[in-house]
Amino acid sequence: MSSMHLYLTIILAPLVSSTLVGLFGCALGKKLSQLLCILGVLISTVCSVVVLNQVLSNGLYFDGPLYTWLTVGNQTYSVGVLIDSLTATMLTVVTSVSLMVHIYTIGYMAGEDGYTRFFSYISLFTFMMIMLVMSNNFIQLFFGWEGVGLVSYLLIGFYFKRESAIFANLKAFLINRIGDLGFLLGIGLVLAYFGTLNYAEVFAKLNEITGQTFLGTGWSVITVICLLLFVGAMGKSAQFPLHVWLPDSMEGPTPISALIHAATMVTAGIFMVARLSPMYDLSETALSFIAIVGAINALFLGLLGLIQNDIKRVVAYSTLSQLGYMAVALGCGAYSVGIFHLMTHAFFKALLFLAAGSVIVGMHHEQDMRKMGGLWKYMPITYLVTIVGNLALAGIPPFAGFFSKDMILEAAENAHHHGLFGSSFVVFCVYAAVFVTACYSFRQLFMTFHGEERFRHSHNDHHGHDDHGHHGPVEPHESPWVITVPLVLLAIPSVIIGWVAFSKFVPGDFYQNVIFNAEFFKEFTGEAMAKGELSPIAMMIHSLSSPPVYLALSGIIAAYVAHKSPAFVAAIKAIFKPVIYVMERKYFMDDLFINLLAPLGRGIGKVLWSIGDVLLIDGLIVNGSARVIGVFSKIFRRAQTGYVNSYATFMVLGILILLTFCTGLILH
Amino acid sequence: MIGMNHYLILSAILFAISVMGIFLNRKNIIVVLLSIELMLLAVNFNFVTFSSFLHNVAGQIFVFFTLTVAAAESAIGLAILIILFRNLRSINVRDMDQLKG
Amino acid sequence: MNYLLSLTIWTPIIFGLITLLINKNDCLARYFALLGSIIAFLFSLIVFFSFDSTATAMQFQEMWPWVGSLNINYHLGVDGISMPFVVLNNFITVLVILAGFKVIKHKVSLYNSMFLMMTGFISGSFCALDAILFYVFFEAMLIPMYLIIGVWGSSNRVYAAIKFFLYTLIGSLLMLVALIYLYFKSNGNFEILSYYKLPLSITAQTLIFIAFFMSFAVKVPMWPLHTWLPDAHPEAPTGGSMVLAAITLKIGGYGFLRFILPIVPDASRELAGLMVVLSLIAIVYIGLVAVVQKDMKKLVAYSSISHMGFVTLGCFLFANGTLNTWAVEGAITQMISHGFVSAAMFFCIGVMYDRVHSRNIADYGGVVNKMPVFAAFFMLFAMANSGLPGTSGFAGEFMVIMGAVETNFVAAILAGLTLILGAGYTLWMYKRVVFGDVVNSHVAEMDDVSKREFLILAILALAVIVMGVCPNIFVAKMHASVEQLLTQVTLSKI
Amino acid sequence: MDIVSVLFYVFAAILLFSGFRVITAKNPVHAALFLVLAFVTSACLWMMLNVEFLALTLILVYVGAVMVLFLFVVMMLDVDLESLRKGFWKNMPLALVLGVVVLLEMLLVIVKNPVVTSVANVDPESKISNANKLGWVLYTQYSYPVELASMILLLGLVVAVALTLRKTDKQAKYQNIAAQVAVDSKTRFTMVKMAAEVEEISSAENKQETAGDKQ
Repeated sequence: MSSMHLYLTIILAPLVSSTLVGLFGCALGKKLSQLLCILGVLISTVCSVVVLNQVLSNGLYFDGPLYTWLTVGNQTYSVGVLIDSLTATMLTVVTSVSLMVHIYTIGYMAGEDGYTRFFSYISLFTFMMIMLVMSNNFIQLFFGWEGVGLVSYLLIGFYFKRESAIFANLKAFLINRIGDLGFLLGIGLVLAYFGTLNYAEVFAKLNEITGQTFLGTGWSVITVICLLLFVGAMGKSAQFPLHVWLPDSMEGPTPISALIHAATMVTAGIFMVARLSPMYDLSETALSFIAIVGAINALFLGLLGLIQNDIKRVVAYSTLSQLGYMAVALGCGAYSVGIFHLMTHAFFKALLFLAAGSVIVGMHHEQDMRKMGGLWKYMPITYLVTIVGNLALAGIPPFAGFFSKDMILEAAENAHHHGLFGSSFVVFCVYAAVFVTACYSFRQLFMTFHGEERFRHSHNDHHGHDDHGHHGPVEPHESPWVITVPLVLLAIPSVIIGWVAFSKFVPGDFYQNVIFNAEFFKEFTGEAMAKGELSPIAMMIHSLSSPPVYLALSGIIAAYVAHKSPAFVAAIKAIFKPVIYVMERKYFMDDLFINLLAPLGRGIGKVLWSIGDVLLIDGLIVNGSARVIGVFSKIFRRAQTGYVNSYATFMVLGILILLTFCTGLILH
Repeated sequence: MIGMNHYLILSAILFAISVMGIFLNRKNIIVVLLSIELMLLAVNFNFVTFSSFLHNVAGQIFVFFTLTVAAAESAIGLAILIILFRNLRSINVRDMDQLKG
Repeated sequence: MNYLLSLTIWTPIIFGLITLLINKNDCLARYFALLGSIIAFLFSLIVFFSFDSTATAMQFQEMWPWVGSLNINYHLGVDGISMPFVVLNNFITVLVILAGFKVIKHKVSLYNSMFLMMTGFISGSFCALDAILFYVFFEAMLIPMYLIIGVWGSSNRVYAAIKFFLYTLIGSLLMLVALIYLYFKSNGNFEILSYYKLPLSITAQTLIFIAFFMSFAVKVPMWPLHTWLPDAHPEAPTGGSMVLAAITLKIGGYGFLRFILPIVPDASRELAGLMVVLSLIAIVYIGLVAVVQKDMKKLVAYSSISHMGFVTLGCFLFANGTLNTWAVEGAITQMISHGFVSAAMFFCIGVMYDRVHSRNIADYGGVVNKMPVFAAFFMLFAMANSGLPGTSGFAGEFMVIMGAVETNFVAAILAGLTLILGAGYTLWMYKRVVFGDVVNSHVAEMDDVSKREFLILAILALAVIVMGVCPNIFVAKMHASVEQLLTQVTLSKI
Repeated sequence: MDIVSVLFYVFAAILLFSGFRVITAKNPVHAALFLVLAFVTSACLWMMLNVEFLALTLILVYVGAVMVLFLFVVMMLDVDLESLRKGFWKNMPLALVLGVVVLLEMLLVIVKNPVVTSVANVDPESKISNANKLGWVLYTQYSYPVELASMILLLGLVVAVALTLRKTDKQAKYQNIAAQVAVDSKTRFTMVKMAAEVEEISSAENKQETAGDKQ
């Protein structure tokens, strides 16, 4: 069973290194602990690459239990491993990005305290993500799901001294928990109706359950399950109503933003939907719901990216919008395209985050773009790499982003032809979002790297909360090799991955028995394949005649114009005054949670406690009965007059009453 | 002819008088003790009446026991009375309420 | 006829009595008590490992006539439902006595002997198969607890001790009435198992149900009868809170499974709706109340009420006449896991209390800067308390929610709210206490956990993780008995 | 109306009158004496019922012992009478009502079920006297109760003495015989050295003084 040992090493390597570093971090010292963690992740990366080429070459498929977690009644529920094409891709993406981040952290977190703690957290995260990806049943998926939530809670709150950080991590955890509630109920329904939690068995029983309706409400069971599971995905992948925690999670150090909030954790929801594609295929309503939510995400949250001034928040909002794109892909039945975009996005978004990180390091932890400018002279490599990242993000042809994003546009249009409910709205949002993405990504580029060096005259006004209190004008410098090498390494796939992986993902033969694209998408790809359009070069040529590329280019030009003439920007701001205000308040979503739901919960709690517990039960019934007994005893006390004759009279009265009672009896 | 009822009525009246006695003399313990003695006499009277009319000597035996009890009770009652008087200089019931609740 | 159960019950009591005598030398008393508790724990381990999980009948049975005339006999026996609690009970006592080492200064021998005796009584009530024997142990258990809260408690301890004592006593008197009624109905025997087959009319069953309910609902504690717990916990010393939360609450849950469900199945089916509503109130209402608490121990006390709400929910999820296996096994697992988690939470609060002598959250802040190791442990237990998978807290709640989804979806949604509420109040308390900058001078002087405290925390952490990663150790042992209980509950007894 | 019923009514009247006077007498001594009268008349009535042994015991025990005790106590304690009589008539109505109620009930019972109407005198021919019958039964069937009765009497005796005896009474003259007997020679006689209190007077005065003594 050599393969089982291989899979075990993938899983256990990061866990072992994280526990070792976690427990004995200070003893091991910085050098040894970082080495240990990187070694752990390196091993699992190498193994997952081995697994990937095994899957590529001879179509490896493995589904087996490791140990029994629980036996209820006569069924056993075990922790298991499922290896197939989807797991292999996800594994390579997760482990490689995590490796890059591990190397990057050496440079980024050089001076920080809690260095070893940070490394153990990232390896623990990698372990959790691997468990999530490799699971073959719902319980283990949920274990990985919450485990990833836990580590993101730990990492966001890494600078536990900062009040905003510990607020952000609690917020992130609770909102994830709201999503997990839906997820858990979904799992419950799967167990209730399918009787098992193992993917293979669930998929086998699918056709029996399709007909059933959900206890008298008339919706089909499958739709309810898919929607509930997607609620979990909304919490984890920051879809529309539950997205508020992602921008605040930028409080954590930049490496984790790259690792967790760009490449891996947020994509867990998308992975879950792709993994359960056979189930999702059966319910049209669920798919349209996902598509609509994705579209809202893509356009409206993308718009917010335009008005951000913090370099990391711009990238955060772009993640939100790209997640919307992936959701749209899933909603239009093109699961493999969704995963394709997930992979390309993982690389270039991690690249953008790490580049932003290196800028922050270069500017001595200055995150506000208004205090940057003209940095291309000081940080050439970061500059070049950011351009590559932004071009990929905007979806300009040769780069990776173009292929996956363009396919999503095609899928959306195809869904529109197919008549998916609400697909016209989806198509509009997706196209508009292309323009918005290009616009904010290049606005960020111009504000940080071009224009006059605003950081020169920034030392007179007091800075924001920079905890290092630097002296005199900051002198930007290029980051050390430890930071720039991962950047370059990530830039390469952002360029070429589109070409290489296109043939694997789009026609879907790589995933034929794992991801079941919707029928109407399969016909579409079938025709396109027949017409020979489905090759990278063909796509490029076709794109020259289709709107998305030009939308992207116009976005770039708009950003350039806005950069060049602030007056133009001021004019637009004046016109759209109310819209800008609404966007500033993030569509009041933050307020909904912070100023409405939380105080509501606390208020109800206070009322219930003060009236319910203290006043009613404790005051009235418990102490009340004690007081009543007190009152009665006071009355009876007076009967003890102390006079002998009053006692005598009471005795005689007693005799009389007894006497009358007996005579009454006798007389009857 | 003097029937049993006559005797019973007589003892009933005696008993009633002694009950009145207890209620009347609320303050004077001695009279209360006396009316208790009277009450016991009434009871003995009943015993004797029944025993003689029903030719069953058990009633009379019981009279013995009530006698002994009455004697012991009055002895102890008076002893208590004396101590009370010695300590409180008066046997007025109103002064003896130290056991008030 | 082996004497294993009697040994498990009586060794702690005897050791307790002997510790009473060693009141001169505190150190000797402590180590002697620790020795006693370890021996008792070894016995219970023997019970655990030599327990045959396939047999449905009672194991390790012992029968001696106790009161011949009334046909009351000293009848002990253990099955899948009660055996885990005996082990949990002895395990927690070892930790509690270890926890009280440096902390308790005056009357050390009395303190330790109280705990040992209490363990004996609690194991006794779990193993008792004779109604009166159960009742005697059930009442005897109150006295040590009353003394522990009353003597070593903090400011308002007398009120809390009396309230605790009266609450449970009044409840259990009704139970005695029911037991005696059953004694006469089954013409003269106190065997609990014989009551399982005793035919009872529906009105009799309802009355017996109410009688048992009053006594066990106070113990669980269920919603309207719960106000003694948030008063008892802040006043009890650390060890007292640990035992109170970890074990005494389980007698209530155990009572439901041993007495109410099998003896009065028809009444349970009728009143199942009410019980589900009460437990849902306990989960949601108490969860919300826990959010606003200012005193840490009160908060954890309310959280344990909310967790125990799951137990009662699990016991009363009927689907067309039959109980749900997931839910019942979930209830028992929840009880065991709550034993570990709540003991750990109370110990953590105790550790902080020993250093700063204050229980309310406002006096703390930035503990992590001074006590990083402690903060890590406290994080693990806070996560277990909010039901994170991989920790024991998750297993119980997960199974009950799975059961609830199958039987009554609305109950599942409301019960599921605990995911949010549980995480809400625990982590909010954790944030205010542990994260952030050092708030005041007291927190600045806090030094990290000592070796002894580290040992206890490590053992509890191990227990929580092992039960989270592989709950099957306990769940596999209880299958047969739960199966039998379910078949027992389905058949009507009118 | 033969002689028996006449006697009965006379005695009954005296008995009731004396009973009434017992509770209404101003002076407790009068009350006691009236009670003596009541006892005597009831003894006579019992004689009519042929229960002569008990009648005599009644007189001996009650009149002889108990009433003497009462009189002794009443006369010894100088009790201020009028304070005790203050509220006498105030609660007369209540007492009357209660008395009447008790009376009615008993009469109801008696009238309701007449048991034996005629006085079956003790059949003249039975030779055994009342005392003989009593004695016969007393020490056979009822021996235990008699023991008990004696215990009660002993109790009464002990308690009365214990309550009223005051050990600390200074005036109580009593001798501690044991202490007197347990004496030995050494402790009987002790020499006590005393320093002369008067200073040395000249020898002349001594001689003149001793001469004076001799006359």
